[in-house]
Amino acid sequence: MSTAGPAAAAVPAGAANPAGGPRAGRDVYRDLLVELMAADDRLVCLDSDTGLFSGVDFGSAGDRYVNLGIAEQNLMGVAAGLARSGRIPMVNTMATFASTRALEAVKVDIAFNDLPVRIVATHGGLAAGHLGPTHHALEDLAIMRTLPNMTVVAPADGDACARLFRQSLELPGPVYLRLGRAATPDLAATLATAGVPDAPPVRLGRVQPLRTGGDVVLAACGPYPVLAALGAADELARRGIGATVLNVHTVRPLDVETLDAAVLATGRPVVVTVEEHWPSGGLGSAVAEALAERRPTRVLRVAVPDGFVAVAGDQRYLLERAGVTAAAVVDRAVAALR
Amino acid sequence: MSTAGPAAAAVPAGAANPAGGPRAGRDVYRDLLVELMAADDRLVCLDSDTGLFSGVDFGSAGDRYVNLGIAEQNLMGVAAGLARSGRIPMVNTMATFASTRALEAVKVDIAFNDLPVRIVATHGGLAAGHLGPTHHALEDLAIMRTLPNMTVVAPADGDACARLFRQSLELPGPVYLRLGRAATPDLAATLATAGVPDAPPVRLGRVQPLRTGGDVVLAACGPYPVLAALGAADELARRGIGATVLNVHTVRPLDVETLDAAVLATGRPVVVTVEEHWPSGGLGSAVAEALAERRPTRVLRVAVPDGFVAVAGDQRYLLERAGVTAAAVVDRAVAALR
Amino acid sequence: MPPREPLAVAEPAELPELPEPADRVEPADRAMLPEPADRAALPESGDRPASVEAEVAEVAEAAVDLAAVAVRVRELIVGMCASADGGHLGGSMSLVEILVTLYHEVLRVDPTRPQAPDRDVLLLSKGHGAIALYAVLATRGYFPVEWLDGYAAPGGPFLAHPNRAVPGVEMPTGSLGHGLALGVGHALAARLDGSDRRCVVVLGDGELQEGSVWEAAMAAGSLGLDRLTAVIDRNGLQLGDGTEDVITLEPLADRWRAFGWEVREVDGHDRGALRAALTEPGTGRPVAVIARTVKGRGLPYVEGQVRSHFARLGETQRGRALRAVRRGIR
Amino acid sequence: MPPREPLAVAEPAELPELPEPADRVEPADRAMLPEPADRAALPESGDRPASVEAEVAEVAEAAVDLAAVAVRVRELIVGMCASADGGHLGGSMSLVEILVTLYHEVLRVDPTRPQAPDRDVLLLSKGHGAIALYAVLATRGYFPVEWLDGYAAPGGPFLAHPNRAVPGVEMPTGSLGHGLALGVGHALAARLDGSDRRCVVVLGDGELQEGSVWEAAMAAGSLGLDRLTAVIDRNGLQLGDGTEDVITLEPLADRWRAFGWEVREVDGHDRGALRAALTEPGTGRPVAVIARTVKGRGLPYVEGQVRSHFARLGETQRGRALRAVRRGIR
Ligand SMILES: Cc1ncc(C[n+]2csc(CCOP(=O)(O)OP(=O)(O)O)c2C)c(N)n1
Ligand SMILES: Cc1ncc(C[n+]2csc(CCOP(=O)(O)OP(=O)(O)O)c2C)c(N)n1
Ligand SMILES: [Mg+2]
Ligand SMILES: [Mg+2]
Repeated sequence: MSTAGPAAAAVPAGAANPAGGPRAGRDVYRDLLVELMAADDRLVCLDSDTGLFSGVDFGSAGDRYVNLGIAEQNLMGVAAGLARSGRIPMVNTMATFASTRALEAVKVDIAFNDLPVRIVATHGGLAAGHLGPTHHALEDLAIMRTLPNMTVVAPADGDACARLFRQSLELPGPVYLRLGRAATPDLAATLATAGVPDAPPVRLGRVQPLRTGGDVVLAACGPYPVLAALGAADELARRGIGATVLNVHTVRPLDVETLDAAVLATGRPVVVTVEEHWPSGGLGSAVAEALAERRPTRVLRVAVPDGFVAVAGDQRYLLERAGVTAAAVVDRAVAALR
Repeated sequence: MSTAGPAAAAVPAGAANPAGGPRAGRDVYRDLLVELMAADDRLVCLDSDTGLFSGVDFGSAGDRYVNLGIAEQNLMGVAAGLARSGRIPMVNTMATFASTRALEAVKVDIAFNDLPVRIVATHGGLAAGHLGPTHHALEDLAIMRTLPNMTVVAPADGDACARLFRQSLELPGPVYLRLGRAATPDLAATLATAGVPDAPPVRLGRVQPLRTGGDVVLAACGPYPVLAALGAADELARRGIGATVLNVHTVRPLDVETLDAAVLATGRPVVVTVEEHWPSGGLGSAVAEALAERRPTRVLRVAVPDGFVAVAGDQRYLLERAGVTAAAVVDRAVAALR
Repeated sequence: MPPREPLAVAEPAELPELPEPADRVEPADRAMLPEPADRAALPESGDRPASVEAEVAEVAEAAVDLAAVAVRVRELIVGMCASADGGHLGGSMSLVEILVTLYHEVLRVDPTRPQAPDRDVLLLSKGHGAIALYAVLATRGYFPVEWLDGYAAPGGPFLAHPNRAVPGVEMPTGSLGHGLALGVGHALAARLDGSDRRCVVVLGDGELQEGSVWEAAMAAGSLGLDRLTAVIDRNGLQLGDGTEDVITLEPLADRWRAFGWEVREVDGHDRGALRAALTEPGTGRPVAVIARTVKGRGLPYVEGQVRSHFARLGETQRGRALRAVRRGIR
Repeated sequence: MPPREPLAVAEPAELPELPEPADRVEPADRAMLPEPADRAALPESGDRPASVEAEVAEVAEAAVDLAAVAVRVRELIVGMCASADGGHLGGSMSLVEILVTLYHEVLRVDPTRPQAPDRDVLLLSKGHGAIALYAVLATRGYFPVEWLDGYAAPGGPFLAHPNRAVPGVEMPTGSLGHGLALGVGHALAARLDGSDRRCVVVLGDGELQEGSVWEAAMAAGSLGLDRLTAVIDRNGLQLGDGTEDVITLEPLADRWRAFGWEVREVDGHDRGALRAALTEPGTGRPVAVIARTVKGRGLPYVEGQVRSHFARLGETQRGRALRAVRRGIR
């Protein structure tokens, strides 16, 4: 018997947690995957003892779930072999293990061959909290966006996880999907609370504008950075500064057109980027690269400071401590506009 | 008997090949290392079956040369354990194996512990030529400069290899030294031929200005990119455009002050970067990040196009084909100044 | 292994300062933290035997006290698993006798001089057993047991994986499969130094699925690093299932032997057997001690169960767990 | 392994186009390239037996011809090592009988349909043996032998490591230690498809120092992937030294057995022994064929010598090498 059907019916993917709060992106993804695997037998779920699928019943798709154990390099190589044989493998591991431990296999076996492997990477950024620096992934966006053929996606809430994962299945090449660990606030609810009109739906490869303002562009990716940008926009509005907030969930390929148009629309070449990542090479870097190519622009980065975060605390605590906050975004925007 | 002394005497490190041409950076490094190991018993040379030390006699330092075989992850871990025990290990492997195969060990074991391991990485960029994409390293600068505590160095000729390696030994933390494969032209000789006055000596951590001009800054790292920038400066001069050429051999930490001052000195916020690397995350990205932080600047990148270079050919051929050339630098500079 | 000199005195005998947690938050239920079961059995800081060897001898005689130390360590583990973030319960419980035996009876270490140059080095390659390591380091006198109340406290040094800011922790681990290579480095360094110091690396069994372990195993075997010991916590379970149900590890002893190691198999909860396996001289090869353990050991209702891997214990669960571990293991 | 169906016809029988080298440079000494030693022995393109099985039978009968193919392959290897960039001579020479046996007698492949869904897949994990693979693919009819004149020609597809632009090359390799994991993926896919197709992965012995090999070996053993075969080119040398002088691999058969494989040891230059080891049915486990070979085989003056690893042959050296390989082995 497959629990996929009933479970999916009880809790539609991307919907709110029946218990009230939002659902973690990785849980949303898991339920959706179980549903999709039942319908599409190209899909294969490769696990690396993550525990994410404990107790999951794949029903008739059971032979397409394989736990390959604690061996992330092998995981990527096996995925490439399967993909080369016509399958669409989902590989499940943590973000830093995908980006560092198994990187050469990702580069050579998957990216070079341009194979449709979906690397579903949990514990992005500081989501691992007090698991510490060995489990933080503050380098993954820089690394993954350097690789040719790779699509790099960092959804900002559970709903976006479901939508972007579903959309990514259409792509012929590899995808890196950066998820978190615990549930994070629902973006639509946050926007509603802030009285901001509905944002356009999330579309893979396109920047999602969340609100529009005339003075500065705030570009963010991932749950808390996007919330920080939204919070900053509120505060800036109170100070009479209009901020455009862009959810840059697809870090590669970067939607330069929308980004550039948004900057042009403000009339001031100032962007503040926000990310849960080290300052080098990530979203801020991608934005700086792309805009500097077109016209002189100031890009100020709000990121995790350049060092290992070797103190205990959960994701929100560590982000606060690292200064990835609405207040920091406000400061940087104000400084830049001064 | 140790051949280190005599060899070092016969061919002073960094000097020209007695046969006439310049010497490959990795050979210069090897000879210097053998010399230094005899004098400093903290130094340990860890090999991974590179063949670089075949036939080398370490003399009394022989027990401090260990070939750990074809196992790059173990190589990095062993180096960290040795460094933690008071040694200064040199690890020898290829650039892409250091940056991708062994990346997690570099991150967790070496960078997180801030240990004085020197990662000497040959075959940087396209130096591996027809060995193909599995041996090219077009991602290493992006990756290594993302890691906290890491110093990232890409010398532009054999002489600079010797100087920068020697200087790097003073650092308390880890160093990534990106070398090539075959010999590349001697920079001093190139400058002399071009009638450019002597450049200031290479200093780790400081941008090395090679020539000064009033219109545009060309910032490059690595042998052929620096030569391309110098060639472009010649051609631009012929067209009446003055170019400052900066050898940014230390990619991390980036010497933003010198860079920024050079840009300010031209009075025009235009920089063209040149590198043997994919366009995302490398030198151009570092420069764009740093300058965009200070003031609006245009940064145009000349880099290897975003794709795997799966055709045969030697380094120069592949670079030419990839468009990492003086002509491309000229085009970009002219376009930017138009 | 030949008889060894006691640890040379080379460093000032002062406890390193623990970095002050920036904005330490007290665990909500701190008042409820377990009282030491038998504090008298623990070595009092400031009241240490002059030499480590002497202390080892003294402790060995007082075998009954080490049983109490093991109980105390389990209590502390339970306490940390009752923190807001929970803890890696099962794989810490299976480690208790291994780490107690190592730190109290085998390793040449001096808690007052954690950086002494000729100390033996322990690396917890299965870094998620950190709370067992922290507890044993505390009972061994590296820092006050009370510090563990701050486990996982925001801003504090007590991460879920070994953090070098904690006195006695040698190198950070947590991503599985790193420790043995580090150990090879330590053992090579000792050889170059002409030192008889040892390096002991403690690994999980699931962890052995990482290829990096076998790279290091093969190097150690080939180099004949006889001062290197690997202890494998063979509890038969990994995060989500039994090891043999995921990627089988058997015949495990054969694997290590084929990679150039001497293998000793013991009951990993029998301190006497562990002590013998960990001290008996070797024969020029590195030694792998396969310690047969029970995941969750000490909590009969989760022993050998995969759900013991990680737990966030509520009040009731903590009380129950404390009662169970105080009852002792058979 | 049960008897198998011939390769199903599912794709148009046309040769894939080779991407035109952008600005192909002729090797300076093209005129000097060796003439085919015995062209008649090679299967003529367009004149193929209707079924692969039939062809296999036919070729097997003509065993003497395969000896000639092996000579021809060695000539081609020598030719490529005389290119401007040289080539991986020693480890290509040691592979010759292995690859000739696989492609001409064992694998269910059809050079006219290199993407046929139920074909057997060969992965050259020791990618630096690419010139041996190219030569064998050419003699097997995947593309004209003359194409190899363009080995390493700037802009061309013939890299020093297997390049998928070359017909018959399944996946790129070259960084050691990747092939077996790819093979596990192929074998898993075949199992999911209910296909009896095989995957054969050819590894170097030095390559076995990579931990990634053992991750994959352990997975294959545990999953019981009996359609997966590993062939180990046990030439005893790696790039700079003997394997046992760097990081020892022995007892090698025990290692594979302990990781869940059936092991068969053969003389890797004896095609009959190789054919038997590569076709004999297995017993539910993956099969590792340890092929004892000689690095540089066919060139007596470098056989078993580490300097054979890579060579750039000048005119004289090429002539000498061609004479040696034409003399045949033994
Ligand atoms: C490289 C890596 N992959 C995955 C994990 C996640 N993880 C933490 S513990 C664990 C299970 C470990 O099993 P085992 O080694 O048997 O430890 P024990 O049973 O003693 O808890 C896993 C998969 C990790 N920490 N590191
Ligand atoms: C990951 C990796 N490390 C290092 C190399 C460089 N390298 C190429 S061939 C070789 C030696 C391989 O030895 P072996 O596997 O025994 O091959 P053979 O003797 O058949 O040539 C080395 C170290 C590589 N290609 N990949
Ligand atoms: Mg276990
Ligand atoms: Mg070999």
